[in-house]
Amino acid sequence: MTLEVKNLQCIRGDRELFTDLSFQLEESQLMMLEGQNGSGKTTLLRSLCGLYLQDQGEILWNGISIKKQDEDYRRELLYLGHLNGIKADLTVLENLRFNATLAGKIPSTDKLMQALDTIGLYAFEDFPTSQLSQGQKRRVALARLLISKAKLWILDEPFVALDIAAVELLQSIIANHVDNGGMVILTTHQEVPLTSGKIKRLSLSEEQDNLPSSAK
Amino acid sequence: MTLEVKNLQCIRGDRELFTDLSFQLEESQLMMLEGQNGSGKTTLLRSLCGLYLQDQGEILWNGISIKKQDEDYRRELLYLGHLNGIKADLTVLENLRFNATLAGKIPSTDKLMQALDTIGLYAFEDFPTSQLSQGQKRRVALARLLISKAKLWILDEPFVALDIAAVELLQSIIANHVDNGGMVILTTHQEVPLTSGKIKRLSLSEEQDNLPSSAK
Amino acid sequence: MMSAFWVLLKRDLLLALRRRSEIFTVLFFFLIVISLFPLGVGSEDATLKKIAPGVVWIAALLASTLALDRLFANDYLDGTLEQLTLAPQSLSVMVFAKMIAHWLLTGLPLVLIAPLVGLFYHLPSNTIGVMMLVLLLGTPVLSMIGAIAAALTLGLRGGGVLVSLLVLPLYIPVLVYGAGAISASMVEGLSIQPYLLLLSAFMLLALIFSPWATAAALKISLE
Amino acid sequence: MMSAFWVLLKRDLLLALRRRSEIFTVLFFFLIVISLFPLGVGSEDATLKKIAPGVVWIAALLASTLALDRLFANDYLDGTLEQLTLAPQSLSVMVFAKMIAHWLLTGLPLVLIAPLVGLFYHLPSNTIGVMMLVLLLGTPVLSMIGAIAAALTLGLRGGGVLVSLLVLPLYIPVLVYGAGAISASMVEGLSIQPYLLLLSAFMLLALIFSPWATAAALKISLE
Amino acid sequence: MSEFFHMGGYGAYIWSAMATALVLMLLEPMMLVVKRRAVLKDIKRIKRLEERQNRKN
Amino acid sequence: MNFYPLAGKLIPIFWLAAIVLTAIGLYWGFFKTADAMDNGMKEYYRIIYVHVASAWMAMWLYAVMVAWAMIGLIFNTRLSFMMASATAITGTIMTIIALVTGAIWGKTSWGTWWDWDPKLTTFLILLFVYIGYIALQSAIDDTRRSDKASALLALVGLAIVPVIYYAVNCPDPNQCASLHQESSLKRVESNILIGMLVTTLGFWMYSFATILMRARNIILERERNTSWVSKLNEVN
Ligand code: HEM
Ligand SMILES: Nc1ncnc2c1ncn2[C@@H]1O[C@H](COP(=O)(O)OP(=O)(O)OP(=O)(O)O)[C@@H](O)[C@H]1O
Ligand SMILES: Nc1ncnc2c1ncn2[C@@H]1O[C@H](COP(=O)(O)OP(=O)(O)OP(=O)(O)O)[C@@H](O)[C@H]1O
Ligand SMILES: [Mg+2]
Ligand SMILES: [Mg+2]
Repeated sequence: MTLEVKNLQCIRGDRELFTDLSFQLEESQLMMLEGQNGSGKTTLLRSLCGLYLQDQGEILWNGISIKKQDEDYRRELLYLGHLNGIKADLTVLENLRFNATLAGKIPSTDKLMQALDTIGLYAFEDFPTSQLSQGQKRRVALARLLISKAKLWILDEPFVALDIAAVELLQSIIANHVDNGGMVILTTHQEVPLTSGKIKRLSLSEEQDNLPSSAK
Repeated sequence: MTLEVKNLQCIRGDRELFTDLSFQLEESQLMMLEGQNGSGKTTLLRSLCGLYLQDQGEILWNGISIKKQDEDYRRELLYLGHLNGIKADLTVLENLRFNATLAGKIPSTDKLMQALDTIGLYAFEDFPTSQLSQGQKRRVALARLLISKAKLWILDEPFVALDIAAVELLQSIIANHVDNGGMVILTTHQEVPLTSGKIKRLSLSEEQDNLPSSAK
Repeated sequence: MMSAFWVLLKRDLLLALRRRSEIFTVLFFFLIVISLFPLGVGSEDATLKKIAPGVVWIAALLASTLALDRLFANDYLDGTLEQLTLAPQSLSVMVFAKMIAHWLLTGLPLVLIAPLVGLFYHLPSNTIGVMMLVLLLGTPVLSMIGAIAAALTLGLRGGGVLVSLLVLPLYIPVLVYGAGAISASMVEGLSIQPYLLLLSAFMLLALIFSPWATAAALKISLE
Repeated sequence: MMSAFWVLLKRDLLLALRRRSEIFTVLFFFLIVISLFPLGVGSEDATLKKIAPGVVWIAALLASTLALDRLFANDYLDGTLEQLTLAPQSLSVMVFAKMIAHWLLTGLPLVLIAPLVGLFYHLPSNTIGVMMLVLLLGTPVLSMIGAIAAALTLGLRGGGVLVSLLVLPLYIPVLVYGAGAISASMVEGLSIQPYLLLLSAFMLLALIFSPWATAAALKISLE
Repeated sequence: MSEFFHMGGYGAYIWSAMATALVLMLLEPMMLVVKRRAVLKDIKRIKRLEERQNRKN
Repeated sequence: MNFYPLAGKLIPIFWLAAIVLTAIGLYWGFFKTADAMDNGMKEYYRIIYVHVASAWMAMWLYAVMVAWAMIGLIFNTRLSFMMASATAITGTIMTIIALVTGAIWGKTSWGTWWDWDPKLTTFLILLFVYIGYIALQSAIDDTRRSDKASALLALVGLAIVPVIYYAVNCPDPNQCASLHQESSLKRVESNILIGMLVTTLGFWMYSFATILMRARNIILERERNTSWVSKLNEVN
């Protein structure tokens, strides 16, 4: 399985975020996306998910454009953005079960509880997520990683709001996924040593300065 | 000027987050609040602002309880929480001007533009904040620090979503404030070297385990 | 595919009915709206009978509109909507589940409480039956049209005007024929069948087009 | 202190203008409610005149309720509300600014559109004048009472319906005397002065109490 | 006797009014007792948990 | 917390009083009174015993609820908030009984279940106000917030409910000067009056009993983690 990006271009408003961006990602590879605030990392990641339509270029999954096979592609995809994607009024367990079912599998409660335990939410399963702290909310969102069967993980600043122990845990989860043949694309502004697999780095900010074009 | 906390206790739901918490903060002091996710850092900071009423204990500003002098205290206070407190439909400049006016001073546009420039939003002043990236939004919120006259800054994970350059910039802003006789209380899960003033550390998580009491 | 439909329907109902008391909240809300009119308009028997059709439909419109926010806005703000569009399921099916949940929570209670309206407004019993029937046919259309509007206005600036200008008038035919049928049922010798046929036609049209249109609108809004 | 008042008022108006769809939704809702009744009731002159006062007021009540959600909910979600409570200004003053903005955006348009109602319902011109006057006196009370309920229900699920449940019964006095004044103006020889006096008294009471009560409610809700 | 229940033709109304009151006023305390039992059960559960915890420590 | 055991001792006493008084009142009402009233009402007037008793209780309990809420807000005592919410539900049930028995009465004497007359309308609105209070309270998880928020709502109700009452009873202020509601109690025969008053007293006792029971439940639920609760006899 491969993700291939060819000559991608994204324009937001009157700013060209990136042009002619091409790369390829294979199994057991991890790609770190780098760039300063506003350089277009989130935009790129959302384009890769098909949430944002690029202005030019192509995104291919196993050689076929993701536009032409969206359900097949989406089955292999797990995206975690700046927003946690959890409902404040549902309990931790309900949220996780809903997210898992949506992704296509109907997991047993045992498995879900185990995932919550691993992610550090033991005994919180019946709390409405509105009553959790910022970092605990993020953990609920991250628990999806533990029960997901998706090949390609796209993670937008996953370490935000996590405490040190949780950052380490998440790193090992990611490393594990890569070791098992998964693919990960992630961004982070924090220094985290990700030691596994073949790390690729892609930097967005060098390509151009950070001003809206009207100011150039 | 001093902030004094005496025997503070906070209970959320049926969990005791902290009891008998006491400390004192003087001018030119910076306090780092530490603790794992869900240990009650945000709750403590909100209590210090008067946004959450503690169950027991007292918070004194210059020796007087903050409940008895709220406008005087609030004039000296700047709080930045997990939420940015900016309106998505207003432009960057409008947001900053509104926030500054609310804090009691009506700043000149020049001064505002200069603050935006410093914080790395040069030429973005007419963008609606909904069109900014995550980190840029955070910068809009942080720009308040540059025009504030408040003595006491209470910052809840201010480094989140910022890129490396911005983290450094923010550190120098904080250091500057402390050097000029200001007081800062902040939390962060990221390792940042804050070298100025006399750094105090307060740790919340040791005091007790992290489970809801129904599971104890 | 069906599992996503059911799980989403269940989730939306669960969210709304987190506590049992919320079902009662909706029912009492209707009761209040219904009892405001006699206070404002006066309580003569003839007047009450005349305004009854309008009143129930306004209650329906209001309930449907009040809850539109819940349909997508919350999901948009907390990021669940983007997760929905990324799920390996057809978005129209999921949207349809959300519409049904919306109707179950805002339309159905009104159908159920219609007999009480009859009591309060001294309506004959066959009119009460007709009222329940047209509400059953018409309120789903309100939910479905509302969903299109809600999806289009999601996170939109300024442009929303045009949308509400386009979509809100679409409510009017439903309201007119819905209220018309109830009025007709109180007049000796008038057939209500044409009204019912029209309402069914609206429902059919809405069923065919709205899930698709709403899904398209959502994709546009999310970009 | 005044600067906070003005800057907040200006901001809320600016925000609404950026998102014009919201103003239009309220106006449209009002118009649909108004035009639904003649359709159901038939267009006899006498009936129309009879129900006009009640219908206008109920439409105003419901329209005002519809927009209550927006009063604080958005500010709550993006954190600006907590910044407001932390500003070194009196919260009641700021809350008052928000109430005024709410009225300018939901009450005033209704006052301005009242002549259209007169047209639809064949009202005499002096009645239209009275209608505008009582709407001018009464709708601010709606905004002010509504603000208390909106503050109390901040961030609760079931938002819109719950607020209406709390607030609609409290609107009844305004409804009764507002509609009463319009009806009285159509009867030869009846004075509408007592109605106006009562409505003014309500307004005065609301002016005194509601900013304070709303500020208290906000503080309770934000904890 | 049956005349008493007949109440001059109004029996159905009178007794249904009485029955409404009676039923509601019996239902309320019954639900309160049920609720009380549930709460007590929960308290006992918490206590059991605590005791086990104490024994472990 | 010595309220809890005290209430526990009082509840049986109130229950006994409630049953005895209501039974006496109804016995008197059914067996010691004529089959028709002076004003032509037939046997169906006997609904009055439960109808009036519950109607009065509904109004009284509203006042009690507001009083507790106010005490709670002023002195910040948690027990008062609990008493306020305990009172609200019994008040609601009384309101429902009054409405239903009233509707039945209306069917017998006016031939219609419901009419928009001021007294009935006032009661319907009272029901809405009760429901609003309960709905707000049950919509908030945090007990601290729900106590205070619903108390504030009750306070707002205290200011507005009298105005609503006035507006509903006198929709035309031009004629309000002549508004003078004569209590029909004066026209009622004294035997009926005795039955009514004793039943009402029974209902008062019933209300005390249920309110105390509910208050005890609320206390237990909120304090279930405290040591005094785990030392109670009930749980050992
Ligand atoms: C459908 C509802 C109701 C009907 C049909 C109804 C009917 C009646 C009738 C016919 C009487 C006999 C006394 C008289 O003629 O004045 C009566 C008495 C009374 N009703 Fe109702 N009623 C209803 C609801 C209520 C409600 C909601 C209240 C609440 C205040 C209420 C309060 C009273 C009281 C206090 C009396 C005792 C006589 C007095 O003091 O005026 N009723 N009712
Ligand atoms: N609204 C609420 N109701 C009840 N409990 C809450 C509420 N908000 C937070 N809590 C609880 O209080 C505890 C402390 O939360 P707080 O937000 O203060 O943690 P924190 O130290 O800031 O954590 P983080 O590092 O994740 O931001 C959490 O365990 C949470 O479960
Ligand atoms: N909805 C939008 N409309 C127009 N422009 C937008 C929109 N969202 C983002 N942009 C612009 O696109 C640029 C890139 O944004 P993006 O969110 O991709 O940055 P990022 O690299 O993820 O930054 P960060 O590190 O702060 O998250 C920003 O400069 C922003 O101004
Ligand atoms: Mg980003
Ligand atoms: Mg925190």
